[in-house]
Amino acid sequence: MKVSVLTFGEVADIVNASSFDLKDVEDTDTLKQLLEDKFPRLKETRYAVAVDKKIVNQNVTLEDASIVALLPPFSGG
Amino acid sequence: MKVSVLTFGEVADIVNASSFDLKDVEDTDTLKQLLEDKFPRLKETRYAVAVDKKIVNQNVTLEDASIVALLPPFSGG
Amino acid sequence: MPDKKPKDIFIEGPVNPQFISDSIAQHSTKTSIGAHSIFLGQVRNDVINGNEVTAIDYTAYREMCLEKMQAIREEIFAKYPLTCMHIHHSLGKVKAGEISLFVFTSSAHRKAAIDSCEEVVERIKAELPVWGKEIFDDSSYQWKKNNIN
Amino acid sequence: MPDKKPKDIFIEGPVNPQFISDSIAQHSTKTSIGAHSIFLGQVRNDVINGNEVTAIDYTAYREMCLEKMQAIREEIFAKYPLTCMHIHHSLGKVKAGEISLFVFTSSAHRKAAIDSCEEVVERIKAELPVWGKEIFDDSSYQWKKNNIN
Repeated sequence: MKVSVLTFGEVADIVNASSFDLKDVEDTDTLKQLLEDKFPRLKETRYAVAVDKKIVNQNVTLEDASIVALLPPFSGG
Repeated sequence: MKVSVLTFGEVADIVNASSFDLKDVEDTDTLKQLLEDKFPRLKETRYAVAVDKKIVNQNVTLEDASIVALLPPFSGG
Repeated sequence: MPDKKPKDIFIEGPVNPQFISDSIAQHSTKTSIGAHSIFLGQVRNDVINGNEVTAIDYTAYREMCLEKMQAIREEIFAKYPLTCMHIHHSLGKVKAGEISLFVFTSSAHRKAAIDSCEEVVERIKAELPVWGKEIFDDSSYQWKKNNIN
Repeated sequence: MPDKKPKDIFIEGPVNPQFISDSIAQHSTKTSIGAHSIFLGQVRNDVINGNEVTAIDYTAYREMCLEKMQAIREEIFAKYPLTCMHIHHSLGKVKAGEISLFVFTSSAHRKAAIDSCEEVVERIKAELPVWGKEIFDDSSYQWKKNNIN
């Protein structure tokens, strides 16, 4: 089981990549924990999580080929 | 003593002139009465009166060279 | 009485889209601007009693308009933190589909530009002595009535 | 899921004023339109800690933006009697003084055009996953923060 991770803005700067794959990550909380352990600056950064283009506000179980996006505050316009 | 009268829109249609002078008209009420007697359709028409470019809501005494404008409802834009 | 001669707002005939883009482009040197709000009034081909409006012929009490517009301009600048404001209104014939009113406000942040633009449009419609004669396809006409909110 | 592919809103680089006037001119055949409302976002050269913003470099989560924009479009058309609505947002570098957002709504009467334009601007700023990187004159940068009302 493999998920794709997309990052943007400041989050992409911190993890130093705009997309990568992760194997065997059960849910979004696990994914966040994993990345925050590896990139401690993420803990101090505000970001939302979208799964398959929908923002999720609670822990969500991931499936094979899920696309998880980490979205810092928007600043378009 | 002479005043200038300016008319616009429907009022100009009714009096069939866009500007003319009137002699010895004491105040705006007299002026309106004079014109409404001559052009009865004016009585059924809504219009405001401006003296020297300011809308007046009461009877105003006219002076020599006063400019009186008869203004139907605005429809610019 | 203001010392300064009031700015003219009237143009003969329709507002050309090219004039609008030139006006926008002239603001690229004003780099403190973050937001522009533009309102355009376009002549509709309303059908009234079976007759179609083909054009509106605008007349104005020019001197009173310019004095009133100058007062509105001063009140709007006192109320909103604007960088600039431009107003152009047609006189004479404007055909259906053509533009007769162009209101353009600019500010650092969007709220002032948006709110002032709307307020200026409402005030122009309610307070400027301008009249539109709706000309029908059979050459008859009627005097337009504004829908004042 | 809508059957129709969502309309693209993104353009590479700034919105050209000529593009805006072409877009306005294309509406002259839609003679049921009486009012256009346009919002333009322009890049400001803010000074932050002594450094001047020379440009904003925009990136977006494109697929999510287009899906979200399609939903906003449907909600706005359900709420307001609009004739049309056009949205264009820049991606990549837009220099100070250049335009990065163009929102354009049209309707028979002014209220729908004005209110929907403002609502769409607010929703774009709050809901579209787009990020602006403010680039300073010394080549350093910071991620822009929107002022959401």
